[in-house]
Amino acid sequence: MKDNGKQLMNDTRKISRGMVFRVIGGLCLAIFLLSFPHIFTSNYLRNLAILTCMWAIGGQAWNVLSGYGSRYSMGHAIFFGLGAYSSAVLFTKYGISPWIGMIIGMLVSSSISVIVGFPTFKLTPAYYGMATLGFTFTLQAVFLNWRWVGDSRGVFMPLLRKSSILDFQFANNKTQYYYIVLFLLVLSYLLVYKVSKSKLGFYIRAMKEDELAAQSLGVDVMKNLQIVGIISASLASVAGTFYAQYMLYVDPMSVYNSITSNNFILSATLGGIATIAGPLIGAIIFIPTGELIRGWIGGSGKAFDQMLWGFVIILIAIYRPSGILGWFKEHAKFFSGISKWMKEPIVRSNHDNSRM
Amino acid sequence: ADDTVKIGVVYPLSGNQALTGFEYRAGCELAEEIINNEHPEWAPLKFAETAGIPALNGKKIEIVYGDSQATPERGQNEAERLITQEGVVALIGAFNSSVSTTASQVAERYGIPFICDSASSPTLTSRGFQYFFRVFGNDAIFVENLFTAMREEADKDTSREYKTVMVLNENSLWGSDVADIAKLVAPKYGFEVIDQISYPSTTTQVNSEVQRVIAKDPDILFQASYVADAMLFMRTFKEQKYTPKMYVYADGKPLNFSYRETLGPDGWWTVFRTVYSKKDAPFVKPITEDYFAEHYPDLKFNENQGSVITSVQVLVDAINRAGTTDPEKLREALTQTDIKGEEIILPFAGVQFDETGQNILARAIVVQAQEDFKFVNLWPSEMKNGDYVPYPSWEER
Amino acid sequence: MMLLELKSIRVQYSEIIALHEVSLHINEGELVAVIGSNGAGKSTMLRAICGINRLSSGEIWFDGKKISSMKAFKTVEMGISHVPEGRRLFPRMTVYENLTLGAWTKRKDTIYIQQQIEKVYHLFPILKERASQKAETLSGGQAQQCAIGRALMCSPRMIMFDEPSLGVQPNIVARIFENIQQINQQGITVLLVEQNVKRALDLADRAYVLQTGNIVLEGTGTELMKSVMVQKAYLGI
Amino acid sequence: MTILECKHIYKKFGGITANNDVNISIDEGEMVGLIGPNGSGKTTLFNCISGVYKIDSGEIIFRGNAIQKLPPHRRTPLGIARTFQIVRPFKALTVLENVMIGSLLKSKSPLEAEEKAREIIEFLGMTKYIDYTGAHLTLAYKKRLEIARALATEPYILMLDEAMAGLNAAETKEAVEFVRKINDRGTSIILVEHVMEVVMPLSDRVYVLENGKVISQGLPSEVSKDPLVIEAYLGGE
Amino acid sequence: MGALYALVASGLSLIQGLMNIINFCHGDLVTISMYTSFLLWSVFKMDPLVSIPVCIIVSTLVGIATHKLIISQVLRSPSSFGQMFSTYGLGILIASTLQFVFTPNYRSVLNPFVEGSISIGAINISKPLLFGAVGALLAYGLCYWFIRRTPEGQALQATEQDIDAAKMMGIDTEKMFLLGWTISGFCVGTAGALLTNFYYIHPYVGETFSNISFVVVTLGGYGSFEGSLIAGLIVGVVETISGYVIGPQYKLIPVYLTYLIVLMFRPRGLMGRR
Ligand SMILES: Nc1ncnc2c1ncn2[C@@H]1O[C@H](COP(=O)(O)OP(=O)(O)OP(=O)(O)O)[C@@H](O)[C@H]1O
Ligand SMILES: Nc1ncnc2c1ncn2[C@@H]1O[C@H](COP(=O)(O)OP(=O)(O)OP(=O)(O)O)[C@@H](O)[C@H]1O
Ligand SMILES: CC(C)C[C@H](N)C(=O)O
Ligand SMILES: [Mg+2]
Ligand SMILES: [Mg+2]
Repeated sequence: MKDNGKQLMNDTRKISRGMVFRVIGGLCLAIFLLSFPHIFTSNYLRNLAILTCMWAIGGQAWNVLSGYGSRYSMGHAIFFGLGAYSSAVLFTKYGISPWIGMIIGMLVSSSISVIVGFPTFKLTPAYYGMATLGFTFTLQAVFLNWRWVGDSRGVFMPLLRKSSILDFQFANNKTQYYYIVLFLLVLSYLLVYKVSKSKLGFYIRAMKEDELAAQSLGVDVMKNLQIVGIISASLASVAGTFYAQYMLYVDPMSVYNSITSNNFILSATLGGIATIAGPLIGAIIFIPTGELIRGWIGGSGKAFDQMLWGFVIILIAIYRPSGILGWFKEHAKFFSGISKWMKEPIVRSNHDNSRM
Repeated sequence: ADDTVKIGVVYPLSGNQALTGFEYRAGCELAEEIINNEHPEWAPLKFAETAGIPALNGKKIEIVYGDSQATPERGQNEAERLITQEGVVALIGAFNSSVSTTASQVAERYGIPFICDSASSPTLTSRGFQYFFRVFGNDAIFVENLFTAMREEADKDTSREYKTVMVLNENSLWGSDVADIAKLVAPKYGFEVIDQISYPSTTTQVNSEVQRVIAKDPDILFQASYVADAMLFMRTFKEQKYTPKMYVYADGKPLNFSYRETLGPDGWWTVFRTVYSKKDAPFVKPITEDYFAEHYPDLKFNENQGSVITSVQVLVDAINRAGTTDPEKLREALTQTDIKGEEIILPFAGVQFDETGQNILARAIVVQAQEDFKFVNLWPSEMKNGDYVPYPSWEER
Repeated sequence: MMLLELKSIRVQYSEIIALHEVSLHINEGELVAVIGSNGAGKSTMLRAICGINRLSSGEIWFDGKKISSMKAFKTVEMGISHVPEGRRLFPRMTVYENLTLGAWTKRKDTIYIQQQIEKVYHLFPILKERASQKAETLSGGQAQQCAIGRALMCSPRMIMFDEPSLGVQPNIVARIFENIQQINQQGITVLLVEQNVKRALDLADRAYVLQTGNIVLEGTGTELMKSVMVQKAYLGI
Repeated sequence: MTILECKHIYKKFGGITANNDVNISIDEGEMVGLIGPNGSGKTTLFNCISGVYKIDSGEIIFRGNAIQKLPPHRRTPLGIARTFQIVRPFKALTVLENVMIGSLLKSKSPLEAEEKAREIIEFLGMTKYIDYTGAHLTLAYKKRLEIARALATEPYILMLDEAMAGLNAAETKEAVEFVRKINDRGTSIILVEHVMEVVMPLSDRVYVLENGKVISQGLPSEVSKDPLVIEAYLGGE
Repeated sequence: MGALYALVASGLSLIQGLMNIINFCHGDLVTISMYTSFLLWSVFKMDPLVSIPVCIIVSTLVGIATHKLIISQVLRSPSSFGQMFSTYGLGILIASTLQFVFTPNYRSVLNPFVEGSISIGAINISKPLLFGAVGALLAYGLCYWFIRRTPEGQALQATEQDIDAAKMMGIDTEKMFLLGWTISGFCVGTAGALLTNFYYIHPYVGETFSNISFVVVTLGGYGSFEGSLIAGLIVGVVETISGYVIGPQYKLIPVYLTYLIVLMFRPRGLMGRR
C-alpha cells in the first residue's frame, strides 16, 4: 500500500514535469506554426509548408485507421480523390462553395469507406490493404471514362481574380492558404487526439492486437472499425478538397494513384505510427526533402534525384524503422520531456511495440 | 545584379515520360547555344548571329530546369520554386497539358509570362489568362490541318475510296481532346467517324482494341497515342495482318527515335502531323544534322527541340523589344510579338498571338513516313515535296 | 561425460534481464529438471540453448563444441530438440506435415521418417486419428501431444521439454511422464522444465532451481524434494 | 436461481462432433468444474457460450434470455466473460490498458475505467507489472491478465479456460485463493482445468465431457469415483 | 497474358506471404529482368527465349541482394513498416538507376525468334503471346511442384507460418528466405524474358505489372499460390472478353468489378485463407 502511494506521487510529479514540457513544447510549436509565413516570406517555402500540411492531414487520416487501428490501407488515394472531385465538380458545375463541397466529399468518402469496409474489415489487414489498392485503380478507370466529371481531362476550376473565403481562393496570397490548411490540420489533429483518448481509441488499439479477444470483452469490432474508417476517410477527403482548391485542377491519373496513398503512408510511418505528432513530423521531413532533392539535383533527366531519394528512403527504413518518434522514444532519457508530450499520457511503458 | 536572365522550364524529366523531357532538355541546351553565342552560320535564325540579348548589352540567358514527373502537383510546385526561388523571368513548358494547367496558373498568379511550347489542349487558352502564350498550335488547329490534308490526298487517290474514319485515342487529356475534335470536324471534310476507342496508355495488351478496329474496318485509322502504346498497336496490327487504307497519327510518332528504332519498316507509310520538318532554310541542316547529331548522338532532332527553341526565341525577342525583364512590360511586348516564318526553325508562318494567347500562325505540316523513314511533306502545298503513297497491306511490303 | 554446459550465461530482452548469470551442466544420459516460478527464466534458458535467443554474455557448450554463437538450425543438427512453450505448431499444416517437418534434418531418409511417425502414432494414438487435421484446429492437449511427437521425430541426443504436461488430461500426463522416462532410458538426455514440481523431481536424476534469472539451488531430485525452500515455494507444503 | 443453462448444444466441425447434445446449468454464485479428456469439447463449449462459434442447434439461456443468436460482443455486456486457453493478451498494450479495455465496457469515461482497472489489478496482485506490456509477461501472468480483463467487464459469469495451468503448486494455491475470492463476490464461475488439485476443492459441482458428451456430473467427490471418468480421464492412480 | 500475370503475381504472393510484408519493388524486378534480356539481345544478339536462364539468375541475384542488404537489416526491427518502406525506396532506386543507365528510351527487342502469328481459322494468335502463356504456365507448374511436393517447399511454408518453430526443426530459415527470393526471382525472371518478346521496355514498365499483381494476389487470395494462377487467368480473360464485348476503353472496369464482386462474396479471395 505504502509502495503504491509513493509511486502515485512519483507519477504525479513526473506528469507535472511532463506537462510543463508539453506546454512549453506545444507553445513553441504553435508560435512557430502560426508565424511561419511571416518568418519565411519566400512563397516557395510557404508553398512547401502548405503542401506539407496537406500531406500531414492525409498522413493523419491514414494513421487513424492504419496506425492506431488495424486495417492497413494502401489506397487512401480513394478518399483523397473523392474529396478533391466532390468539391471541384460541385464548384465548377453548380458554383457550390468548396466548403460545402468539402463536407459532401466527406460524406461520399465515408459511404465508400463503409462499402469497402463491409466485406473486407472482417478479414486480415492485408486484405483491406489490397482491396483499397485495387479500388484505387477501379476508381481511376471509372473516372477516366466518366464524362460528367470531366473524364480523363479532369476538372478545371476557374481562376478567380479576387480572394474569397467562400470560394476558397486567394489571389496570389499563400499566407491565407497556409492558415486555412493549418486550421484544417489543427482541427484534424485535435480530432484524432480526442479519438485516441476516447473509448474508441482504446478499442481500436486493442482490436489491432487481437480482435477475438477484444470481442470477448464486449467490443463491437465491425462497428468500431467502420467508425474509424469513416473518420479516416473524411480526413483524407478534406486533404483532397484542399488539394483540388489549391491546384484548381483535378484529374484521375494524378489523384487516384498509389503515389498519393504512399505519400500518406510514408509520412505517417516515417514520423511514427500511432502517435499524434507522427504524421506531421513525418510530412515535415518527407515532403520537403523530396522536393528539395528534386530542386537541387533534379532536372538533369538522368534521374539522380530519384536515385538519391530511393536511397534515402531505404536508409531511413534501415536505420529508423520505428519512425522518428520511435527514435525519440528509444532515447527517452534525453528527451523525456519531449517524448512525454508526444506519447499519449496514459501509456507509460518504454517498450516500443509497433508491430502491426 | 545577376549577370544572366533566368528562364524556367518545366518538363517531365523523370518518371515514365522522362524520354520526352529528355528531348526537351536537349532543345533547351540548343536554345541557350543559339542565343548566347555567335553563330553567324545559322542566320537568319533569330538571335543566332548575336551573343546574348542585344538590348540588354549582350546579357546571356540561363535555363533553369524543373522536373514535373508528369504530375500536376509537382508541376505546380516546380513552377512555384522556379519563380520564387530561382527568380526566373518567364516559364516555358510543360509538355503535359495537365501539368501546364497547374504550372501556368502559378505563373498567372505571380504575373509571370508562361510560354507554352508543347501542350496542345485547347482548354488551356480558354481560361482567360493574361500571361499565357502558346507558341505551339493547339489540337483544334492540328486536327483541322490533318483532315484538310487527308481530304486532299483522298481526293487524289482514285484507286481507293476513303469515307470512314475510326478514332483510336489514349484516354488522357490530350487523346480525349483530339478525339472529340476529330469527331466534330470530320463531317466538314466529308468523312464519317464510325467508331471511337479510347484506352489507357499504360495498357499491357491491345488485342481487344485491335479486334474492334478489324471488325469495323475503317478506311482511315486516326490515332492519338503515346509512344509505347503506339508501338504496341502497330505490332499487334501486324500480328493480326490488318491494315486500314490510310494510317494517320495525330502527332509526330514516326519522328520519335524509339518508334523508328523499334518498329523499323513496320512504321513506314504512316501519315502524321508535325510542327517540325526539314525546312529549306539555310540553318536547318547545320543545326539539326551537324550540330545536334554531334552533341546528342542518342537523339534525333524533332519538333520537341524545334518548339522549345522557338519559344525561347519568342521570349528573348520580347525581352529584347521591352528592353527589360519587368513582367508587365514583358507581357505587353509578348502580345505584340510578330516574328517572321523564316526567322524560326518551326515551319510556322510566324508567331503572332491573339487575345487568348494562341499563336495564330501556328500550323501543322502533314507528312508521310515513306521508305526508310524518308519524310515526305504532303501539306501545306507550298511545302509539299513528294506524293502520298497509299498504305500498303502487310503482304505487299 | 558432460553433454551440455552453460557457463554464466546472461540473456536480455532489450532492457529486461531474463537470465542474470546461469551456469549448469547436464551429463550424457541424465534427466535433469529445472524448476522455478513464473518468469524465472526457464523458457528463456531453453530458447537460449537452442539458439533462438542470443546471449549477451557467457557460453554454451554442447558435446564439446561451443554452440552459443551457432544459428538455431545448427543446434538441431547437433541433436538438440525442443518442445517449446506454447506448442508452436505450424498452424496451417496438417498434423502429418508437422510431424514430417520434425524430421527435417533427416529429410532424405523417407523410410526412417515413416518408422518414426509410426512410433509417434503409437505413443499418441489421437495423432494418427487426426493425421490430416490442420494443426490450428487441434484442441489444446492434442496440440501438446503433437508438439512432443514432432520433437521426437529427429531422434535427438538431447531433448528439452518446456512444460509438457500443460493442458494435458491427467491420464495422458502420466503417460507423458512415463514416456519421458522411457526416452531417457533409451539414452537420450533430457532437460525438463515443469511446473508439476513433485512429478518432475520424482523423475529427475538431478534438478536445478531457477529464481528470477539465477540458479539458487542444485541437487538430486530427492535432495531438493526435502529442501525446505523448495517445499515452501514450489510444493506449497 | 439458474443463471446459465445450455440445452442440447450441438457443434460440428466437418466430421468431428465437438459438442454432442451438451446440457449443463449453472446457478447464481456457483462454481462449476468442467473436465474431460483433451479434445472432448470444453473449449468448444466456451466458444459456443461466448459466441465465438455459432452453435448448430440447441439453446443457450442466460438469465432468462436465449442468447445463442447474439454476436459475441453483445453477449459480454450481458455479463458473460471468458478467458482464452491459448492466451491472447493485447501485446502492445500495458497491463493497465489491457484491463481498461475490459473495464471500459461498463464505464462512462476512460478515467473511470482506469480507476476500476487499477482496482482489479491490485486485487489480482499484479500491480508490480502494471506498466509491462502484454508481450513481456510470462505465461502465467498472461493468464492472470486474461482473468483481470474478463473480470473488468463486471460479469455475472466467468468462464476460465485453464487459467491456472502452468503454475507450480505454491502459485496454484495463491491462484485458487483469488478465484475463490472472485466467486465469493458473487460471480458464477465455470472452471476448465486438468489439474485435479485445483478443480476438485474449488468446484461446487463438476461436469465431465467426453467426445463432446456429458458422461458424468455431480459433486467432485462423486465424480472422481465414477469409473467412467477414471477410465476416460483420470487414469488409475 | 493472364498466365504471365499469374506468374508475376505468384512470385509476389510468395514473397509477401513469406516475409509477411507488402513488396513494392516486385514490378521493378520484372523491369530488371526485361532489361537483362534486352541487354543480352543488343550485345550478344541473344534471343529472349535463350536468355531466360540468365534473366532468372539476374533477378534472383537482385532479389537475394535485396534480402541480404536491405530486408534482413530491416527484419530485425519490430515494425514491418520498415520493410515496406524499404521496398518502396528500392523500387524508386531501381527504376531511376535503370533510367540512368539505359536512358528513358523505350526499348524493345527486334526480330525475336518467335514473331508474327499463327492463324487458326479466322483467328490470328500472336506467337509471342502464345509462347508467353505456355512458358508462364510451365514455369508456374514448376514452382507449384517445388512448393507443394518437395520437403524444401514444405520447409518454406513452415518458415512462413512460424519462423521460430521452423528454426527449432533445424530449418535454416535464412536459407529459406533466400530460397523464397530465388523462386520469386525465377517467376519474375521468366516472366520478364517472355515479356520482352512482345512488350516494350522502359524504366517504369514494372509499375504496370506491379499494380496488376496486387489485384491478382488479392483476387486469388492473399498467400495462396493456386489462387494467383486462377486469378491471373481470370484477369487476363475478363480483360480480353470485356474488351470485345463492351468496348476496349472500359475493359479494366469489368476486371475491377469482378474483383470487387469476388471481394463482396468471397472476401478472402478465391482461394484465400484466414
Ligand atoms: N519476448 C519477450 N520479451 C520481453 N521479455 C520477455 C519475453 N519473454 C519473456 N520475457 C521476460 O523474461 C523473463 C523470463 O521469462 P520466461 O518466459 O523465461 O520465464 P519462465 O520461467 O519460463 O516462466 P513460466 O513459468 O511462466 O513459463 C520474464 O520476466 C518475462 O517477463
Ligand atoms: N475450428 C475447428 N475445426 C475443426 N475441428 C476443431 C475445431 N476446433 C476444435 N476442433 C476439434 O474439436 C474437438 C474439441 O476441441 P476442444 O478444443 O473443445 O477440446 P477441449 O476439450 O478444450 O480439449 P483440451 O483439454 O485439450 O483443451 C477436438 O477434437 C478438436 O480437434
Ligand atoms: C503527344 C503530345 C502532343 C501531347 C501533348 N503535348 C499534351 O497535351 O499532352
Ligand atoms: Mg516458460
Ligand atoms: Mg481446451
